[in-house]
Amino acid sequence: MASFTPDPMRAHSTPIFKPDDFKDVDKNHSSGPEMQRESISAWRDVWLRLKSNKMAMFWLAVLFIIVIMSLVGPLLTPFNFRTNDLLNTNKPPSSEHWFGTDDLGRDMFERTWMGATISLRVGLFAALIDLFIGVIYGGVMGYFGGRIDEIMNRAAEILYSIPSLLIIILLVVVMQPSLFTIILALGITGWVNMAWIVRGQIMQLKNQDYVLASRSLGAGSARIIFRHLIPNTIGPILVTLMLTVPSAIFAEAFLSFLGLGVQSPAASWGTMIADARSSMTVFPWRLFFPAIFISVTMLAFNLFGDGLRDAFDPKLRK
Amino acid sequence: MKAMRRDMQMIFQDPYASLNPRLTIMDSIGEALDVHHLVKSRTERKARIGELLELVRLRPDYANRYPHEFSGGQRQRIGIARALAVNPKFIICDEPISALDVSIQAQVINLLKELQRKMGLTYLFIAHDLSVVKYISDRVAVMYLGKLVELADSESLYSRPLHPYTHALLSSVPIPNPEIEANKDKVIIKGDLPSAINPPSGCPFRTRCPLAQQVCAETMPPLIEHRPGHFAACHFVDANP
Amino acid sequence: SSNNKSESSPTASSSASVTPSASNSPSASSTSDNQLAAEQVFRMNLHSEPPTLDPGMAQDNVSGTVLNTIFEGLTRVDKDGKVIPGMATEWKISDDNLTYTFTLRDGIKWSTGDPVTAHDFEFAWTRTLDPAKETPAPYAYQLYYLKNAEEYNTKKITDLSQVGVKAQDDKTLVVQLKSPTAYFLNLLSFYTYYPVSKTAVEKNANFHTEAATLPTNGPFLLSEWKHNESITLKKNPDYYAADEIKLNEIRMAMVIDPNTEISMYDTDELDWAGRPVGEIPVDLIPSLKANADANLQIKGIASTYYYLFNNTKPPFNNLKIRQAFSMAIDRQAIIDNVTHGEQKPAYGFVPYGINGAEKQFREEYPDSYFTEDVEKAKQLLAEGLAEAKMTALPKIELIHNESEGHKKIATAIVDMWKKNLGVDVTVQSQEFGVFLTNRTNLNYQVARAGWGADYNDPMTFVDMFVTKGGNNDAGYANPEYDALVKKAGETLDQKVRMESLSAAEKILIDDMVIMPIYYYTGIWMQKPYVMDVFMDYAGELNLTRAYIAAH
Amino acid sequence: MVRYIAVKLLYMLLTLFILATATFFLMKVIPGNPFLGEKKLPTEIYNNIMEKYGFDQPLYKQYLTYMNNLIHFDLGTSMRATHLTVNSIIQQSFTNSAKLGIVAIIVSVIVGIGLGIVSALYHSKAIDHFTSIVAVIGVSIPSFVIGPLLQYFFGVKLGWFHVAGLKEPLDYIMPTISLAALPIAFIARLTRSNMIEVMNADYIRTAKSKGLAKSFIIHRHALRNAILPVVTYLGPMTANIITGSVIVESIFGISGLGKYFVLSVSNRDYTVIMGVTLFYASILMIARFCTDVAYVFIDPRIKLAGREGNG
Amino acid sequence: MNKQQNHQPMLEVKDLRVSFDVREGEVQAVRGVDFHVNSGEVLGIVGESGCGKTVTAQTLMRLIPSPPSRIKSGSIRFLGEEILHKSEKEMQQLRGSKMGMIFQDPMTSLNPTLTVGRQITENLMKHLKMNTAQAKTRAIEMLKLVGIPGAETRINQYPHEFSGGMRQRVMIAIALACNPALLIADEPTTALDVTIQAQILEVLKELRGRLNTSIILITHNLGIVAGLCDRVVVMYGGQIVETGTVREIFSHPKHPYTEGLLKSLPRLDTSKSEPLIPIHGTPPDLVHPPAGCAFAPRCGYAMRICQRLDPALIDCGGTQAARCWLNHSKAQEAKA
Ligand SMILES: Nc1ncnc2c1ncn2[C@@H]1O[C@H](COP(=O)(O)OP(=O)(O)OP(=O)(O)O)[C@@H](O)[C@H]1O
Ligand SMILES: Nc1ncnc2c1ncn2[C@@H]1O[C@H](COP(=O)(O)OP(=O)(O)OP(=O)(O)O)[C@@H](O)[C@H]1O
Ligand SMILES: [Mg+2]
Ligand SMILES: [Mg+2]
Repeated sequence: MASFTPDPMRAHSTPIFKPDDFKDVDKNHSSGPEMQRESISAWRDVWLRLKSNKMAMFWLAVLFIIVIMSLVGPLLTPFNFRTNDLLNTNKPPSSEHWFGTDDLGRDMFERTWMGATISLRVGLFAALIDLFIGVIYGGVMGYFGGRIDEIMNRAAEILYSIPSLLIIILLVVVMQPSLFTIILALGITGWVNMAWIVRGQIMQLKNQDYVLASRSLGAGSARIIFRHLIPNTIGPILVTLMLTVPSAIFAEAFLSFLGLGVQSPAASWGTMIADARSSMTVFPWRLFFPAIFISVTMLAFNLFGDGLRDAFDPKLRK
Repeated sequence: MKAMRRDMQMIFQDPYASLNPRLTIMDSIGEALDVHHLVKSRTERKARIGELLELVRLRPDYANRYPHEFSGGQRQRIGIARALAVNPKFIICDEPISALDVSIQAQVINLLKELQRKMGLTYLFIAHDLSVVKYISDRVAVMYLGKLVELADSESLYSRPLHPYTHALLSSVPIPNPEIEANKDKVIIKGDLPSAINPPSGCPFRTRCPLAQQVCAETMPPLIEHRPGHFAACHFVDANP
Repeated sequence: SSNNKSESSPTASSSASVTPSASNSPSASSTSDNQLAAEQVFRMNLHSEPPTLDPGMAQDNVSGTVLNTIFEGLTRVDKDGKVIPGMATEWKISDDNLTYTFTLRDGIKWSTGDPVTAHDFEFAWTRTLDPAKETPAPYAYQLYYLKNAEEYNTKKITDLSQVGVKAQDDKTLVVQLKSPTAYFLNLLSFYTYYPVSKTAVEKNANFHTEAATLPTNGPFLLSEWKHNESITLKKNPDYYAADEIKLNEIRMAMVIDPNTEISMYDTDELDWAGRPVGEIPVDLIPSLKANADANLQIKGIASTYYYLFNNTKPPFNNLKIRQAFSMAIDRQAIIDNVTHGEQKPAYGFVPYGINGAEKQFREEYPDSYFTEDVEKAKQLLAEGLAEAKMTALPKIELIHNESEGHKKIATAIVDMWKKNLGVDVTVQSQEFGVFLTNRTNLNYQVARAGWGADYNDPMTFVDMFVTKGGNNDAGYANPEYDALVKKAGETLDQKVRMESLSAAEKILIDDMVIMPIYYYTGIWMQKPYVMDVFMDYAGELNLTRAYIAAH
Repeated sequence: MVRYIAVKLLYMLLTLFILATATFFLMKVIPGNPFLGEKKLPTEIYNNIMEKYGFDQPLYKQYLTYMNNLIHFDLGTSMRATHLTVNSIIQQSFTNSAKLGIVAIIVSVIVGIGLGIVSALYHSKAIDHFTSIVAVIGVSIPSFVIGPLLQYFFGVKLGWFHVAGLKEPLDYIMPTISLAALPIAFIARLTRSNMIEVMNADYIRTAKSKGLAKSFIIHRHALRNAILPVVTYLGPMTANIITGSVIVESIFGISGLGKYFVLSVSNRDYTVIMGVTLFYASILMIARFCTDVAYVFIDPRIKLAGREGNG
Repeated sequence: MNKQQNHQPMLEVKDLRVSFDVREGEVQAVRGVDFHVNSGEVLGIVGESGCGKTVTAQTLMRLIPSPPSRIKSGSIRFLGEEILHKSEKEMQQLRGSKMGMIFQDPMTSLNPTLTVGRQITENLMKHLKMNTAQAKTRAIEMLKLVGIPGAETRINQYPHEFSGGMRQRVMIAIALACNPALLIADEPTTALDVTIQAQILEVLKELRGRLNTSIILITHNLGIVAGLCDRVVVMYGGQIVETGTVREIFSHPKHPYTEGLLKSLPRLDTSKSEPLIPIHGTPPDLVHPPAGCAFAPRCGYAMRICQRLDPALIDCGGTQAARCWLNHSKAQEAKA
C-alpha cells in the first residue's frame, strides 16, 4: 500500500476521544456556518486592491501633493507670478527665490506652481478627451468592424492628416484664447491615437468566447463594448494616456506661441520649458524646475497607472 | 432579438473562455439579470445570484471571485448558473457537465430535469457521455462528420441502434466496473477519422465502417424512417447485427 | 516672414554710432598677404533655402545675402557706405538730375564667358517690371524711380520703350528717372537693379533654379546649390577685380535653429553666427558678451522697434492716453535687462545710421520729442479718460507676432504699464500671417512693429504714415503731416527735405501715433580671424572682400 | 484579395479627396497668403500677383482649378521658392527625413520592446521601476530639450559628433536618440503592460510545461500576443517619423520634410502645404493598412475589416 | 498488475499543502496530500469538482503561478530528486521531456497565434533535437495518433479553427510528443466522443506497455478509471480521502464519499424515471476548512467525532486506506 507518513493525529488520537464520539449525529444539523461575506463589486474590488498597493498609493499621494501645491504653492512666497523685477533677472536659486528667477526677474517658485495649475488642467482634459472620445470611438470601430470601421477609420485618418497648424490658426482667428480653446485645439486630433490602439485591442478581443456568451445572454453592443471589451484593454489605455498627457502639456506651449494657449505673463510648465530652452546651458534652473515637475507628475501618474493596471488585472493578486 | 435571447440560452463547451476574466462571477451572472431587468434591487440581485450558485452547488460566498480562481468543474457550473439566470425556455447545452464529477453531474442532471418538469424547458443537449445522454434525452440524434446519421427516441436508439456508428459508440462506453472493463471486447473502430475539409464521397462513415461496400462510396444513404420515429442513414440497416 | 526678415527680430537694436564695437576693422584694411591663412574658406549659416536666386524676383535678405556676393550692380557700396563704381566705371548725371548715363567696364563677363552688356541691365529691369511675367516680381516697385516704370508695371501703359531705361550700345546704359532721387546711385547696388544674362534667360526661363544654369557676374560663382541643404560659392576668376578677392570659397549651411548655429560656431563649424540671417537668442547675449572667445559683435543698424496704437478706436484714439502709455515705460531698463543688445532707446522714429543733409539725420535732429515721466503719464491718462468720458480703460490687448523676444519685451512693457499706470493689458502672441492680417485690418489695440530702411534716407521711415499709406497700420490721417512728406519728396534740396521730414517726424511723435521703443542693433559673432567683412548701415553683409587671417 | 485591395484603394482615394478639399478650404480661410510681409507690397503689384495666381477668383473656382491639377498629378511649384516644384521638394526632403526616420524606427522598436520585456519579466521589481522611470523621462522631456542637451554635451563639450547635419554615420546618433526617445518610452510601456497580462495566460503555462526556455517562450509565445498595440502605434508613428519632425530637423540642421512643412505653413506656401499634406496622408494610410494586415498575421482570429463584417 | 512496491517509486508526494491567497484569506486548495506513482503505473485521481486535483497536478510540474499560490509544505520527489528544490532551469530540462502534462482546459491552453503544428514541433526540436522537417513529420504522426483527420493540412491551422475535442487532442499530442516518463493527464478526454476516447485510451495503454510510462490520470469518468487505472486516489476538500487499487475501490469503497460517488453514476441501464442519487449538501469552504472531517456535514453516517476531529488515513486491509472514522476500530466496535 501507499507509504503514508505517520499522521500526527493518529499518534495522539486515542486519548482525545470522548465517550459519545462514535455516536451518529442528529440528522437535522445545519450544513455548517453559512458565512455570506460582503459582496464586492468589481470596481470596489479594484479600489481595494489598489489601496493595498503601497507603491501606487505613494505615487497617488505625490500626485495629490502636486495638485495641492499648485493651489497653495503661490501663497508661500511674497512674490507674484507676473511682477517683473528687472534688476534681478536670471538669478539662480537662493533663500529668497527658492527656484531662482526668470528672464524678467519673476520668481520661479511662484511661476512653477502657477504653471502647474494650467498644465495639470490641460493634462487632465486631454486625458478626459482621450478617454471619452478616443476610447469610445476606438471601441465602436473595433467592435462593429466592416463598413462602420472603414468609415470611422477614414474619418480619423483625415482628422489626423489635416495639418493641425492650420486648425490652430483658424481657432486663433475665430476664438478668444482660453482654457476652452486649448482643450478644443488639443481635442480635435489628440484622441486619434487612443482610438486606434483601442480598436486594435478590441479587434483582438471581440472573438473571445465571453463576448459571444454575453451576446447570447442578450447583452447589447454598448454593454459588450464597455463592460467586457474596454476593461480588458485597460493596460494599453492607461499607457496611451501616459503619452497623451505630456504631449498635451507641450502642445499647449506650442499653442501659446500661436496665440491660443495661456498668454504671457501667465505661464504653464510647457511655456516655461519652451522659454528656457535657448538658455538652458546658461540658466539651467529655469528649465530644471518645470521639467522636473512634469517628470515627477508623469512618473507619479505612470507608476500609479501601473498600480491601477495591476489592480484591474485579477490574475495579479499579491 | 433580445427577447428571443432571453428565451433561448446557451451553455458553452468551454466554460473558461466564455467567462470574462475581469469580471467577478457575481458580475458575470448578474449581467444576465441586468440585461433583462430581472431584478429590482441590489439585494435582490445578490440574493438571486446566491440562489443560482447554490443550485449548481457553488458556495455563494465565491461570488466575488474571478474565473481563474475556480477549478474547471466550478467554471462549468458557473456557466450553467448563468444560463439559468434568465429563466430561459430553451437551452442549448454544449457538453455542460463534461468537467463535473459524477456526483455533481447527477445533481445538475436532476436539476435540469426538475426545471424541465416544472417550467417546461426544452434542451438541446450535446454530449459525449452516452449514459448521460440516455438518461436525460427524450430523443437522440447521432451526428458524424457534420451529417445526421441516426435519430430516434432514446429508448429505441439505445436498445436497438441501427447505424453502425451508433453501434460502435455504444460499445465504446467505458463501464465503471474494473471487472467488466478488463474483460470487455470493444468495437474499436478502425481507420482514421476523415477530414471535414475533404469528406469522403457517399456515406461519410464508410471509411471506418465494418459493413462498408461499394455502394457506400457511391451514394450518400438518405435518412430513412426504418421504424416509427427511428431514422437512420445507412444502406445496410438490416444487415446490422 | 517675407519681405524683410531682419525687422521681425527684436534682438537687434540701436544706432550706427553706438558702441564702436571693434568689430571688423583690422587696422585699415591693409592686408599683407603673409597674414592670410592657407585655406581661404568662409563658413556661415544661411538659415534657410533662399526663396530665389533670380535677382529680379528676390525680396528677402536670405536671397539678398547670396545675391550680393554672386552678382554686382552698376555701383557698389564700400565699407564706409560710399558709392563706388561697380559694373559701371563712370556715369554722367544730367542737370535736372533725371538722366543718368552709365558706361560699363571693359572685359566684364558672365560666368558663362559672355560679356556683360548694357542690354543685360535693360533686359533685367524691364523683365522685372513686366506685369505679364509668369510670376510677377514683388519687388518691381524698387524700380519705380525710373520714368514710367510704375505705369508700365501697373498696366497703365503698355509701351516698353517709354520706360526710362535704354541700352544705347553694349557699353552704355541710359536711365531716366521719374523725379530727382538723391539716393539713386546708392540704390543701384541693390539686388533688384542687378543685371541678368539675356541670352541665358532666353535659352532657359528656369535659369535660376540650379547652380549650373545660373550665370553670375559678381566676385563669386554659384558652385553648388543643394536645395534646402547648402550653397557653396567659389571665387570668380574672371571677376574684374579678382585680385581683391581673397576668399576661395564661401560655404553656406541652412540651419534654422539659432542655438544650433551657435553650437556650430562654438565647434568651429561656422566662422560667423547671427546677423544678418541668423539671430542670437536674447538670453545668451549676456553670457556671450562675457565670453571673450565668443567674440560677440554689436553694431547699430537702421531699424526701429515700436508699438503701433490703433488710432481709430477707443481708447487709443485719444492722444493723451497714447502719450500716457508711451511715457510710462522705461526704455533703457528694457534694453539693459530684457534685450541686452545695447540698443538705443527710441523717442523718435528715424533710427541712427540714416543720412541727413550733412551728417546723420539723428545727429542733426535729435529725437528729444518727449521724455519718459511716470507722474505725467498718470496725469495724462486721467485727463485722457475724462476727455473720452470713460471711468476706466476697457480691456486692452497687445498683440505681437510669435517670437520669444517679442513676448519678453511685451511682457516687460505690460508689467511697466501695470506698475506705473495701474492698467491691465493682456498680451497675445499671434502667428505671423494672422498677426499681419489683424494689423493691416486695424483689428488690434496695440501691436508690435518694426521697420528697417529700404534706402539710406529718412523718407523710408517718415513716408509710412501718410494718410492711407500702404504701410500705415495705425489708421493715422493728418493732412499737415502728408503735406510735409509731399514737400520733402518734391525737392532735391537736402536741407529743405530734412527740415520737412523732421517736422513730419515731430508731428508723428507729438501725436504719439506710434510708441517708439528702441533702435535696433545687429548682433553677431565672428571668429577673430575673419577679416574685412562689412555690415552696412542697414545690417546687410558685404563678404566680397573678406579674408581669413592666419590663426 | 484583388477585390479587397481595389476597394481599399478606392476608399483611400476618396479619403484623399476629402482631405484635399478640407485642407484647401482651411488653408484659404485662415488669414494670410504667401505674399504678405512686414513690408507690404504696393497694391497694384500685390493685385497683379493675386491675379496671376488666380487668388482673385471665387473660392470654388480656385478649388476646381486646384482639383483639376491634382487629378493630373500636378502639385505645382512652391509659391515661395518658385524655383522648386512641390514634387521635387517632397522627393528630396522626404529622402532625408526617411533616412533618419527609418533608423529611428528600428531603434525604437528594438529598444522599446526590449525594455518592455525586461520590465514585464521583472514586474514590480527594481529594474521594472528603473525602466519605468527611464520611459517616463523619455516622454516627459520633449525632444526640443533632449536634442540641444545632446548637442551641448556630445557635440560642443565632448566634440564626438557634428552638431548639425548628417555628414557621417555617427551623426545619426544624436538625432536618432532625440527622435526615438518618445517612441521607445511608449513602446516599452505598451509592451510591458500587455506582456504582464500575457505571461499569465494559460498557453504560456502550456509552453512552460513543454520545458521551453524562458527567452524562447517570450519571443515565440508571449510577444506575439502582446505586440498588437505596439503594431497599432507603429502605423501612425512610422508615418510621423519618416516624414520628419520639425523640431529634430531644425535642431540638427537636417533638411527634411517636417521642417519644410512647418515653414511652408508660416509662409502660406499653399502648394507645398497641400502637397505635403496629401503625401503624408498617403503614407499614413499605407502605414495603417499595413498595420491592419499585420494584425491578421499576428493574430489569425482577427478578420480584416471590409472583408467580413461583424454585427 | 505491476507490483513494484520494492522499487523506489517514480514519483513520491508527501504532505503537499498548497494555498492561494485571496482577500478573504487563504484558500487551502491542497491540504496535505501524500501519494506515489510507480513507474509504468496508471494512478487515477478522482474526486469532487474543486477538490484540488488540478492544483496538485500543476504543482507536480511547478507550473502553478506564485503568487497567488504558495506551496506551504511538502516534498515532491521525482526519479529520486526533489522537485521543489530545483531551479527554473533544471525544471525546464524535466518538463516536456521527462514529465508531460495535458491541461484540463484545451481552449485557453493553446496559443491562439501559433499554428498547431508549431506548438507540437517546438518541444520536439528542443528536447529531441529534431530538425524542422523531422519534427513536422513527427507532429503529423502525433496528430494522426490522436485521431485528427487531415493532419497534413490541420498542422498549419490555428487553434480557433479546431473544435473543442480536436483541441483537446492537440493538447494530448503535445504532451505525448516527447514520450515523457510521467504523463499527467488532467481530464484528457472530457470533450471527446466515446470512439475517440477509446482510441486515446488505447494510445495511453500502448504507451505504458511500450515505454513503461507512468500516468497520473485525473478524470471524472469512473468508467475510464475502471478501464485504465491500476490504483485510484479519491480526493475530497483538498485531501486524499481514500486510496486503493481499482478493484478495491470499486468493489468495496471504504469512505462514504467514494460510496456516494459510485452511487450517483448514471449508467446505461439506469431508468429515466428514477432520479440520480447525488451527494447532498455543498462542498466545504476551503478558506475556513471545518475542524472535523470535511465531508461530515454531507455524510449520512456522520458521528459526533467527525465534526470535531479530522480523521487520518486508516488502513482498511489490502492496499486500501480511507480517511474516515468509520474505519476506526472504535467505530466498528460502536456499530457492532
Ligand atoms: N487561483 C486561485 N485562487 C483561489 N482559489 C483557487 C485558485 N485556483 C483554484 N482555486 C481553488 O482551489 C480549489 C481546487 O481547485 P482545482 O482546480 O485543483 O480543482 P479540481 O479538483 O481540478 O476540480 P475540477 O474537477 O473541477 O477541475 C478549488 O476550490 C478552487 O476554487
Ligand atoms: N473558425 C473555424 N475555422 C475553420 N474551421 C472551423 C472553425 N470552427 C470550427 N471549425 C471546424 O468545423 C468542424 C466542426 O466544429 P465543431 O466545433 O462544431 O465540432 P463539435 O462537433 O462541437 O466537436 P467537439 O465535440 O470536438 O466539440 C471541425 O472540423 C472544426 O475544425
Ligand atoms: Mg481540475
Ligand atoms: Mg464542440
